[in-house]
Amino acid sequence: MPDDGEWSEEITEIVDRFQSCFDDMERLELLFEYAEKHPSTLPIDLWNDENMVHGCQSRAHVVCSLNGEGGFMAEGGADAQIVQGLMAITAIAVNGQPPEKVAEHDPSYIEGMGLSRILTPSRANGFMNMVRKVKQEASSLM
Amino acid sequence: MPDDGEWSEEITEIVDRFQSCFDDMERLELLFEYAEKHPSTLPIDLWNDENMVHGCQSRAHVVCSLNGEGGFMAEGGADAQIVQGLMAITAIAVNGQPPEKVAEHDPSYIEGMGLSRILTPSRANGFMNMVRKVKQEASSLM
Amino acid sequence: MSPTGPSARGATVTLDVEEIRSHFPILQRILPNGKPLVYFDNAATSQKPLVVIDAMSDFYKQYHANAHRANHTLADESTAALEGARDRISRFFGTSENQMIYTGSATEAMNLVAYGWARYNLEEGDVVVTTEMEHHANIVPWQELSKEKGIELRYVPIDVENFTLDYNAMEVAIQGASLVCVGHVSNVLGVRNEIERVIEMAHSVGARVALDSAQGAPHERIRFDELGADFCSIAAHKMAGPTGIGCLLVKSDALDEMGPFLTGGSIVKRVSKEDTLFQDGYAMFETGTPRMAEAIGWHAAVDWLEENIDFEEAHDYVHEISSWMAIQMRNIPGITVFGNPEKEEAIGVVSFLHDTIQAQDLGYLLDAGGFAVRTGHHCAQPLMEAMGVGSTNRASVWFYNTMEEAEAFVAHLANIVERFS
Amino acid sequence: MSPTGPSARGATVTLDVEEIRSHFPILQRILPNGKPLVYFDNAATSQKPLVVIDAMSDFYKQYHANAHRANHTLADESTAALEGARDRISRFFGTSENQMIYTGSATEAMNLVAYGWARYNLEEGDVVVTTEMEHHANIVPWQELSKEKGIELRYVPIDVENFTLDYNAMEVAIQGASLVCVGHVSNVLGVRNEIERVIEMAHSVGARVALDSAQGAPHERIRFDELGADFCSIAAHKMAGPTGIGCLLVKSDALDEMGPFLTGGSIVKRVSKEDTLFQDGYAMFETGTPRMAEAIGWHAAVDWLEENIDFEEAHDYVHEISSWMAIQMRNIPGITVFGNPEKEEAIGVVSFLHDTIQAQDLGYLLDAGGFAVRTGHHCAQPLMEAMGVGSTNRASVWFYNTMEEAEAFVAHLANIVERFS
Ligand SMILES: Cc1ncc(COP(=O)(O)O)c(C=O)c1O
Ligand SMILES: Cc1ncc(COP(=O)(O)O)c(C=O)c1O
Repeated sequence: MPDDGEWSEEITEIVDRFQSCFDDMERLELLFEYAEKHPSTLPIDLWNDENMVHGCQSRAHVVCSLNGEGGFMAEGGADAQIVQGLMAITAIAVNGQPPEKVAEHDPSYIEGMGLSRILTPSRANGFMNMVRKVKQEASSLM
Repeated sequence: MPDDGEWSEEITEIVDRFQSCFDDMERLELLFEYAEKHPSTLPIDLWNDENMVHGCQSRAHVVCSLNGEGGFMAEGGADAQIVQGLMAITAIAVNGQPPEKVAEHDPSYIEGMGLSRILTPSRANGFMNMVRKVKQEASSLM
Repeated sequence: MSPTGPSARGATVTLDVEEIRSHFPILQRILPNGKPLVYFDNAATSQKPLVVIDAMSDFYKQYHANAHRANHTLADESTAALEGARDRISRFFGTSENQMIYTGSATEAMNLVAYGWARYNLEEGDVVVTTEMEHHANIVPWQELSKEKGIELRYVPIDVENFTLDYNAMEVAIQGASLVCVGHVSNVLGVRNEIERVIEMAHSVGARVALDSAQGAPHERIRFDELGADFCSIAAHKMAGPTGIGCLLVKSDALDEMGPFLTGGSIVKRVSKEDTLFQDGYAMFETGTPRMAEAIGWHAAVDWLEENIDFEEAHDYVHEISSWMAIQMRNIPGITVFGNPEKEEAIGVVSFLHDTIQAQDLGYLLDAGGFAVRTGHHCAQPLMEAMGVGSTNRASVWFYNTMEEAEAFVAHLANIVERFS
Repeated sequence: MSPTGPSARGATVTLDVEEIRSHFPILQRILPNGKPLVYFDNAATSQKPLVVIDAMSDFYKQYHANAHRANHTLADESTAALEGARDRISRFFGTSENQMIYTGSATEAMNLVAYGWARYNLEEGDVVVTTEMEHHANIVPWQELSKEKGIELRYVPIDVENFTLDYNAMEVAIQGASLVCVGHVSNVLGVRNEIERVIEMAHSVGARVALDSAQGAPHERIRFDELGADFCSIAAHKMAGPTGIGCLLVKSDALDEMGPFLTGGSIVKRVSKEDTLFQDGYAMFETGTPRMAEAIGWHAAVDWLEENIDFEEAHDYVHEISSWMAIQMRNIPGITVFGNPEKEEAIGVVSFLHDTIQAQDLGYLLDAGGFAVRTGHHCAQPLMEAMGVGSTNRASVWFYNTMEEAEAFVAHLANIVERFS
């Protein structure tokens, strides 16, 4: 079970919205909605090999940095809306946090959202690799 | 079922002896006996490639000819006693017969003797290949 | 149960699909999301009837031993099963057991042509012809050979208007060729190539022909001897058989030109420290412990197909479903169908894309409805390139699918397009 | 049932063999001649516990689909099973999944070393060392490479007095060698070679080491990373797993030196008409539809072994039976036992001959008693030649055999000798 004591209010709210979905189709619809509300902010020239998320069938890229206050910032771009939507939610979960915390990030909200059946590690959606990349970048920004 | 109407008296007698055996061990013992009673009559320099029975794990050779009266004669040599014994019995079955009949030879006595379970075609004992060779040679001597 | 299949819809084919489906345990599967499985990924791999699964279990439970050189009962039974399978399967493909070599897969069968025949018979400057429509299994081995041996590799282009091979270009490409490698049926487009014509063309210039029948064999009875191809690669798992086995059919005069490839035990007459005397014929190519359970399972599959499936009837049945799907799908806004599944000789495959819903997303959305389709480049990137796409979604039909499934699929796809584009 | 195994005879090992046997359906088999099966052909192939058979059936009945590039549930489950198996099996062999390549067999694993490593890294005049004790799978690929590439092939002789490798001769042979190929355990003699010493010797002259562990893996836990060998070939079917699968373990720096061998789909990043960009690491070597059922069955076998078998205990148990058999058999008039099954580190194999009863005859006579043993040259003709015989009879023991079976075997053999010599 996800330890939802760990989740920010914003994430809890997202999880709640997903939990009210009737089936996977609705959940995916909601995910598409997040993708649309949070389109890629990554300039197209940063969709390069260095920033690529591997093991993803579609193209996905992520760039991480620290903001003025030392808070972690991940910006992603994916051509699949499902990945883009997950990126948006992950960004909501980690952005602004200290990199130390991001390096330990546990995307347990995925289970809370009822998406873990869809996003198994062996599906080539790259979500797990994206989280891994975000955590690695956070470590190197510590 | 073997059509024992086809068998010579000699073969019928052999079949009867085998049928009185208690188990495979006794049947094999009897077969060894035939091998001992009918050792290879093939001179060792005829144990050559041309006369070889293929598909046999042990060495086996057979040479066929016609006797003075035009009767078929097979002489065999094998280093395995089981094969030698079978050769002896096959020789009893075919020798002296017209080659036309040998070319059609059906070794159904094997089943009558209770050996068909042991001498399946897929066992590399070469018995079936020996019979095939004998029949081919008979054809060419017709 | 209500009658299913096009027959219930006033169509011509009368396959007892309910009965056939009852042989395949997996078709009863309810997915974790609560949806019943609708399996439209048959071109990737087919499902197995219970008799196939049980034949393999039975082997392991009753008579498993290492085949060949058998003096003990179990080994004898295993050998008989392995060789019985070879006999049965080769006859199913219209040839004799002397012209069939067991391999691990269709891919390995094509590699056997490359390593076991081409490596021994082609040299620098010799020409191998393949096509833009091929699966990577019929491209990469030739590229590698070309690198190693300096052979010239030519690609016959496709006619992108009609989604067929460009036979005029082929006529030109095969001039001076030693080997022509062509797919029997395209796994992306379902196009059934005019292999008889290709064989004739190739033989008229003295070239040998290697057919990739991985997609042909599940839909059409292969009559290898009649067909006259020199090599033909087949995968069991795409035709109701198990994973881990396939075969190469080889015309005997081509077999005579082959040399050893994978080496070790079983394929030898005699090994000394200095040299090895190899077996002749197919026996030169099957080294190591045989794929026994796999051969036994494939045998059961072939028996089952022979007993239950009339291939021509099945072709018409499958075609009726897939062509109906293609027609319906072309009416869904934004959907493009590649190829011509409507054509009489097309084979059960509908490749498609939506113009705004990305292929991977579409795959997930279809899965959410219980529909298993493939998404990707289908190991045919040169074809993707020729068509100007990176990937497609692909629904592929086999005889155990039903028109109800097709209807549900089209309805779900229309619903996705409505909600997600 | 009465207690079985040496424990009942006051010996030290306490394996619950009755319990273990109950997992193997085939061990209940009554042969057509009415005799219960006594399976002493384990070095040829081992039997399978029910969990292995069921794991494969379950795959086909519940979640069979083509693995990788999965967007649908079934394909996802298949992929997870295939990769889960890779993870589990590689850990069982003391290494990580990055250092394991699935192959069709142990033989194919050794061919992968020859084609995928040696062909890319050795050239004319380079030296490969093998031994007279090897299985053909560890000889013929090197002979073929030697013909193709002009490498020099050296054989380390055996010490025919002691039935061991001649390590002094090996010391000499490996001078200047690039690759040393040696069997872990002899399938004919049951000799466990001093592989640690061979690895040290070979590495000290900068040679890589390829271990043939087909016979080692069933009897000894392989700790690949600790062992330090560069390559290690293994067959699933000899260690409770299914037919049609094996693996090559490869040290990562050796893996980096490898190039493509069997080619086609799955192993590529991108294929264009001009060229192919291959995947890295093990993924470069597994082309075509994976051996999924086979991997799943092997996974189940490895789980079963881990749960039920302490390998050291099993070794002692097997050794107790086979050494007892050897000692008894040496007392039967006319029987010669080859090798030293009595030695502490020997592994469950008793090769023997009778001086007047020909080997094939003896095989049939043993079968008539229900005893499955192997007869032949065991794919080790150079070893046969060194020992001056053409073939042997071979009884090979695994942990599910019992001392009662051994006793019955010896009694039957004595009876045969009495009646037939
Ligand atoms: C020592 C040894 N190496 C290699 C092999 C070949 O194994 P497989 O037949 O599974 O390829 C065997 C099997 O007989 C063997 O005993
Ligand atoms: C046309 C074609 N050729 C070859 C193959 C390779 O078959 P396998 O993966 O069984 O080796 C496939 C399978 O995807 C295919 O569709």
